[in-house]
Parts: sequence; C-alpha cells; structure tokens
Amino acid sequence: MNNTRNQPSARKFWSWFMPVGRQAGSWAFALNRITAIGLTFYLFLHLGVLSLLAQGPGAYDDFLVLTENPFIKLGELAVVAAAILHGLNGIRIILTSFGVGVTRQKQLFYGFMLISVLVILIFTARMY
Amino acid sequence: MSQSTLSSSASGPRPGENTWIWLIKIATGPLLVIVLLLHFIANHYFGSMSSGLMTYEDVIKYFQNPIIPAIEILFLITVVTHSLIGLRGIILDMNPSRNTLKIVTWLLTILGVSSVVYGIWLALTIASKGS
Amino acid sequence: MSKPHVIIIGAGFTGVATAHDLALRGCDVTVVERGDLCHGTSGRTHGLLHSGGRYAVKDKESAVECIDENMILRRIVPQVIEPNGGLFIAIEEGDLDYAEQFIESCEECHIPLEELKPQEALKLEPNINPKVLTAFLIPDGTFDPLRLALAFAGTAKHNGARFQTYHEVQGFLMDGQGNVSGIKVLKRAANKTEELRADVVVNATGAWAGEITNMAGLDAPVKPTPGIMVAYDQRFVQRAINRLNTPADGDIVLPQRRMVVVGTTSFDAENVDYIPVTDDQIKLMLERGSELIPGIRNAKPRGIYMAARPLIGGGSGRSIARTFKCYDHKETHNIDGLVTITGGKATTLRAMAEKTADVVCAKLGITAACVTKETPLLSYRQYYASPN
Amino acid sequence: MTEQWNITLRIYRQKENEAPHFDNFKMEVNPDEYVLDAVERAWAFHDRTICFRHACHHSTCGACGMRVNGVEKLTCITLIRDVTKNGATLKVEPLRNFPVVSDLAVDMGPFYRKMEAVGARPVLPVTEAEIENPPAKWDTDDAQYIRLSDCIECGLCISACPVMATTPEYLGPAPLAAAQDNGIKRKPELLSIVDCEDGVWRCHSVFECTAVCPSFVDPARRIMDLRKQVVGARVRKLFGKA
Repeated sequence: MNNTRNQPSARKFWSWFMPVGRQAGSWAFALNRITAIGLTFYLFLHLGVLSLLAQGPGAYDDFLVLTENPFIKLGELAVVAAAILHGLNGIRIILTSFGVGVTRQKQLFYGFMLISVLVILIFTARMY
Repeated sequence: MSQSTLSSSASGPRPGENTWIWLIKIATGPLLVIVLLLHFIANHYFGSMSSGLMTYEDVIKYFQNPIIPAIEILFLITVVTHSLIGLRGIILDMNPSRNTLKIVTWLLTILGVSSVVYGIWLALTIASKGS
Repeated sequence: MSKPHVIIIGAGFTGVATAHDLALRGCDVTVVERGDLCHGTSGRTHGLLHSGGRYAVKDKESAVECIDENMILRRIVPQVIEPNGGLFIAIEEGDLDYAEQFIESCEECHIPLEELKPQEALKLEPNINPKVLTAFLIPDGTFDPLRLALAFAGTAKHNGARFQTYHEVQGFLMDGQGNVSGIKVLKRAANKTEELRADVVVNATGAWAGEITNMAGLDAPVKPTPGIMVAYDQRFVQRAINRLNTPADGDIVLPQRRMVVVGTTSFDAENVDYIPVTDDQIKLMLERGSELIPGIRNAKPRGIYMAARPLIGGGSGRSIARTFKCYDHKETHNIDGLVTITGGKATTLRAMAEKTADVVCAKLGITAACVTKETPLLSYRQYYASPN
Repeated sequence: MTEQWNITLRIYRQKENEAPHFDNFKMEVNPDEYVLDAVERAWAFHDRTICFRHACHHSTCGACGMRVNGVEKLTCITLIRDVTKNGATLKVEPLRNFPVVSDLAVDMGPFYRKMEAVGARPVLPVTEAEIENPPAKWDTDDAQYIRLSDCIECGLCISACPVMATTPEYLGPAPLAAAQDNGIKRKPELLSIVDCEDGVWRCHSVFECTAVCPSFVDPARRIMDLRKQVVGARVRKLFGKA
C-alpha cells in the first residue's frame, strides 16, 4: 500500500547534484563527480589525439595549430581546473577516510577550493 | 538474534566493491597527483611553442631519455586504473542489475587494458623515431 | 476450529501488551490504531520503570503492582531498559519526616530499599543536590517508550497478530441483541471505511477510552489527567532521582540516553487531543528539577511535552488511585462483546494485559493460562521483520 | 503574553490513490514551540486526515523525523523560531528514501531491517560509544551503568544521504555507524556484511549524515573508522592465511 514515489531508485541520480541548501560535503561530492566524468572523457580524447604522433610530424603539428583557438584553450583550461579540483578533493577524501581531519572536513574542503581557484587563475593568466 | 526475515536484502551483501578495489583507487590517486604535476610542468613549460606545448620534434627529443617513456607509461596505467574504477563506482550508484554489472566490469577492463597496450606501443614508436 | 478473532483498539502500551498475551493464548488478534504505535499517552510517558516507591505510602496496591512488574520487565525486555536503579533523596527537614513511613511502606510492599549516608549518595551521584540529608537506593529504571511497545508488538506480530496503523474507529457494529460484533474503521491512508467483525472488541485507548465507549452509548469513568515533562540536554545522573516526600509536582528527574527528563504535574483537562504547554509549568519544572539536580539550572531544554494520564473514576489529580480496571461491558451495561481496560501505569502494561486477556479468554472460553511473565520478548525491530 | 507568530504551515499530502499535493494551514504559533506541536495542532484543529508519526516528543524514540524547509529535522526538538520567520512559510515533507505510508508518515521497515542485520546495540555501557577518545571522567566502576544507545533510528541520515537516494540496497549511514559501534573485532560476521558494494565502499564522503544527525552519533566519522577496521581485517586475513 506504500507508494514508490519517495523510495530510492536508480533514476534518482540527479540527487547527487542537488547540493542546494546542503553543506560543503554535498558540493564537494557533486564537484568531484562532475570533474571525474569530465577528466575521464578528456583522458580518452587525449589518447586518441596523441595517435597523430605516430603518423609523423605533419598531422600532429597541424593539430597543434588548433590549440591557438580560444575555445580549445578554454576547454584545456577546464581540464586543468577539473584536474586540480578533483585532485585536491580526492586528497581530502583520502585524509578523512583515514580519520585525519574528519572533524574539520569542511574547512579542509574550503581550504582546498581556495588553492584550486588560485592555481586556476595562474593558469588562466599563463594561457591568455 | 537477527531473524532470517530481517536480513537487509534477500540475496545478501552484493560483492560489487571490496577493500582491494578501493585500496587500488586510493593508492593511484595520490600517485596521479604527483605524476600529473610533472606532466603539466613538462608539457606547459619545456615546449617550444608560445603556449609551452611541445611540437613534434620536442616530443621526439623529450622521449629519447628512456626514463620519460617509462614514466609516461606508469602514468597511463595509474590514470586509466583510477578513472575506470571511479567510473565503475559511478555506474554502481545507478544500481545496475548483477549481469549488467558483470558486462560493465568486463567492458571497462577491456577498455583499460587496450588503452594501456596502445599507450605502450605509442610510447615505444615515438621513442624509436628518435634513433 | 478457527481461532477466535479479537480486535484491540489502541496500539499504546496496554493494546500491544494485550495483543502479545492473546496471541500467545491462541487468539487471532487485530490491533487497530488511529495513528502509529504510542501516538497517545504511551509515547509521551516519562519513561520511568517504576519501583513503586513513590506510591508505597498512599497507594499500596499500585506500588506492589509496580515492583512486581519492574522485576518482570527487566527479565523479559532488557533491550529497552536502563536498569541503573533510583534514589529517593531528602533535601529539607520536611523530607526527613516522610522517611519513617516511607521505609515501613516499602517493606510492606516488598520494595527493596537501602539507606545511604549523604556522602555515599554523593559518591554514587555527584551531580545531585549537595545539601542531601539522606538517600534511599531503590530499583527504579528508565525505558524507551516506543521501543518497549515495539518489543511487545513485534513479538505479538511474530505470533500472528496483525497491526493496522492509521485506522481510525468510527463506530461499532451491533448485532440484533444490542451486542458489539465488530467495528467500522476509516483507513486514513486511503480515506476508505471498512467493517471488521470480531468475537470480542477490546477498548485499550487509555485517556481516550471515554470517546470510544461513547460510540456504544456508554461512558467510561476515565479522567484524563495531563502532566508536563521537560527534557534537558545533559545526562547528569545514572539513576532516577526522586524527592523523598508525598508525591508532588516536579519531584522526579530521570536519565534517558544523553538527557534527563524532569516531571511532572497533574491537572484536569477536557480536550485530550491537544494539551498546550504553559510557561508557568515549565518554570515549575526548572525550579523543582534544579532542587534535585542544581546543574539543570544552566542546562538547555531539549523537548517539552504534555501527556494525559488515563486515571479512573472520581476525585481529582493525584488523589485518584493509580491502579487499573478492566470492565466487561456485559456485566456493567449488559452489552456483550466489548471490554474496556484503562487506568494503570506504563510499568504495569504486562499485568494490565494479563487481566484483560483473562477477561477476554473467559468470555471466549479459552482455558490457556497467561505465560507472558516468563516469555522473553523478541528484538523490538522484529515488528518490522516481514514486509507487511 | 508570549510572542505569537502567524505562519503558513505547508504540509505534503499523499493518500493512497491520489497524486501528492501540498495543503496550507494559516496558524498562529508561539515561536518557542516545536515544529511537531504545530503539525499536531494542524491535525487536532484543522484537518483530522493528516497522518504523521510521533511518540515521545523529546528525541528518544526517533519517530518524528521529517524534512522541514527541505532539511531533515527531528521535529520534536526543532524550535519554530529556528526554521522560519514571522509571516513566513514552514514547509513540512516526509523523509526522502522511505516508502510513504501517507502524508508525513513513512514506512521505517526497510531501515529497521538493516539495523537488525548489523545487530545494532539498543543499550550499551555508559563508558562506551564515545566517538572521540573516551573522556577521562569515566572511572572503572562507571562501566556497570547501562544506557540507551545514541542512535534513535530516526532515519534523518538515510534521508540526507545522496547515495542512499539511488539504491534501496545500500545499508546507509546509521546501519554502518551501528556496525562500527559493534566493531568487526567483536562481531567478525559483520565483515562480509559491510565490506561490499552496499556497505562501507558506497559512501562517498559527503558528510550530510553527520550534518543532520540529532543524536551525537556522527555516522560519517564512524563510517570512516569502519573503513579502517575493514581494511585492517582484510589485510590481517590476507597475511593470516598467507
């Protein structure tokens, strides 16, 4: 007689990304997941692009010209940002998983996010 | 004291994740952070292009020292392992059925192994181009 | 032959305990409850596993019931009890005058008692009022109300009883001769009414007993007598601390999880469905509570609530006897098929159930004896064992 | 005269065969009352069909967990003053990730079964269950005192956990915290129950459970500690065998 509207279900993955009104941990989790998916996509894209190296100088260098295009640069910046965010948040998860800083996990998250923003700004400056 | 009708799920605990998978994921994590840092620096500072990226010749020259392909292959293995275990974790959160999970696990393993093999071949061909 | 069907109205302490007893004696039991378990008074009880000490002087019948049941509950359902005992402490000279008759009455009601010197009491419970003059160790205790009910209900369910929560009784079904043959009930989760037939209907609705009997044109001598209780956010003591004097307002503080609960008051009330909390009673609890445990003065209240005790018959407030009564309306009003049980205390839920079950079994011609005294209850989570 | 607020109590309504909707109740409340009192008053004086779970009214039974303005709260100890303002709305919904019986009442069955599966201790010595290193004040003979455990099985952590929202099989914060409280050394059979995809490895360190826990359990920290226990047990098993 109970309805299933409110029950857990696989279709509810949007709940990973519903940190509205939630604590730092939810933002970290949502961020971690988005950057993870983005980085994995880029990993295989990157492996594919590198195959041009095997075809000799022409193909690869022509491709490099593309990297001047501002949109591609933005994409690369996004990858760099994702790597930094995911990396630092990963360290936070590993530290807390071993009981280090568990009571201060929020501060850890805010601290790491600050570092990420700074590094990302440096890279942006370098790139443009 | 707990009655059989009281166990959480009829089929008992599902073996999709275990200590070793998790340990591999969190071992490759920090390793990745270090190697990625080197990779960034190598690619964005020593390259001859204005943006720091390496041209074809740069790459070939860079790969002459045999340490570099070794590091790049190690890097490839860790990043592929880490990302595919993580991806599998995300898929697990979609609550797949038992055989879907088996298929997914197989696909990811094949994808992982083949990209590592392809990476090793690529690294070696680049290294050999220099001689 | 098929088991006789008994409907029990009300899933408070009495209802679930009676369901447990009748299920063991071979009845097919259906418990019908307007809300969920312990929605009425049972949920908002103090949580005191009574030693009877508080009633020894004025109400020996209740006191003996309490101490006997106290010992039984410690044996059959330890999983929901903090069995750390209690202290009756004297703080003012006036309290000491009460000690004399207190000791005599406790012995008379075979309530184990041990007098402690003030330093001994302060060593056992450092947070009680340092001005303690004398103290008596007594086998009080604390329980978790919902889980006590769940333990009985879970065991009853395991033995075949059915629990229909969110089912509100609307009226009785009468057979030709003016006897009760079942109930009309509203399934609140679906806004649908149903009819349920039974050989006997037990009205175990405590303070609401009158409301139910009115549906059969009778009145039940129940006087809802609410009292306030205030829970504070620190566990100051391991034992229940009582004031050594005639029962009065705010004369007990008992530990529960990481809290202490100060109670209680006693006044008359008409509308039992919602009893507002009043500021003066909260202040009174703070006053009296900090007389027993000074630390309460700077503790933060965590929960403040009212509970309507189902007291029987005339008189007012504390003077009414605190024992319980079971009415077979065949004898009282010549209406067969309806039994009302009310009055009593939380601690005596098993005894109330035994008496009610005896009355019901007599009506149904069941000879099985009551075995709940020796039957340990299952885990309270057993109530949720098989998906219903 | 005590302060009075006029608020709109907006309650989630769901009957068996009807689509869920919200009912609004304009009410005058004392801000120092609890949210549960407002809901009970709405039932008593405005609409007797409202179904909701409550029992002890002082956070020992765990029956009245609900989502108040989107955040999991134990409504019997949540002051109205802390969750809304005068003239504003107070939205009350059932907990997430539980089957809804009706309106605000949910079925605790699946959750209680998981707690039983890990053998959660209902009572324990007062000297145990401290999450930080046990405070020095417990002396040896204090261990004789038994108290009801911290976890009141209210289900707030189950509702707050985003991972719990995706699969009913996941044990969830409270059962894992109870497994940690039992300890794998003391109950080795727990290892196979928690060292799996529905156990300790599904937790993604979101810490929402600890954020909403009203009873000092700190489930997130206990899950992290349970991870150490599981890793330790597996490694010992490996070398024990090898």
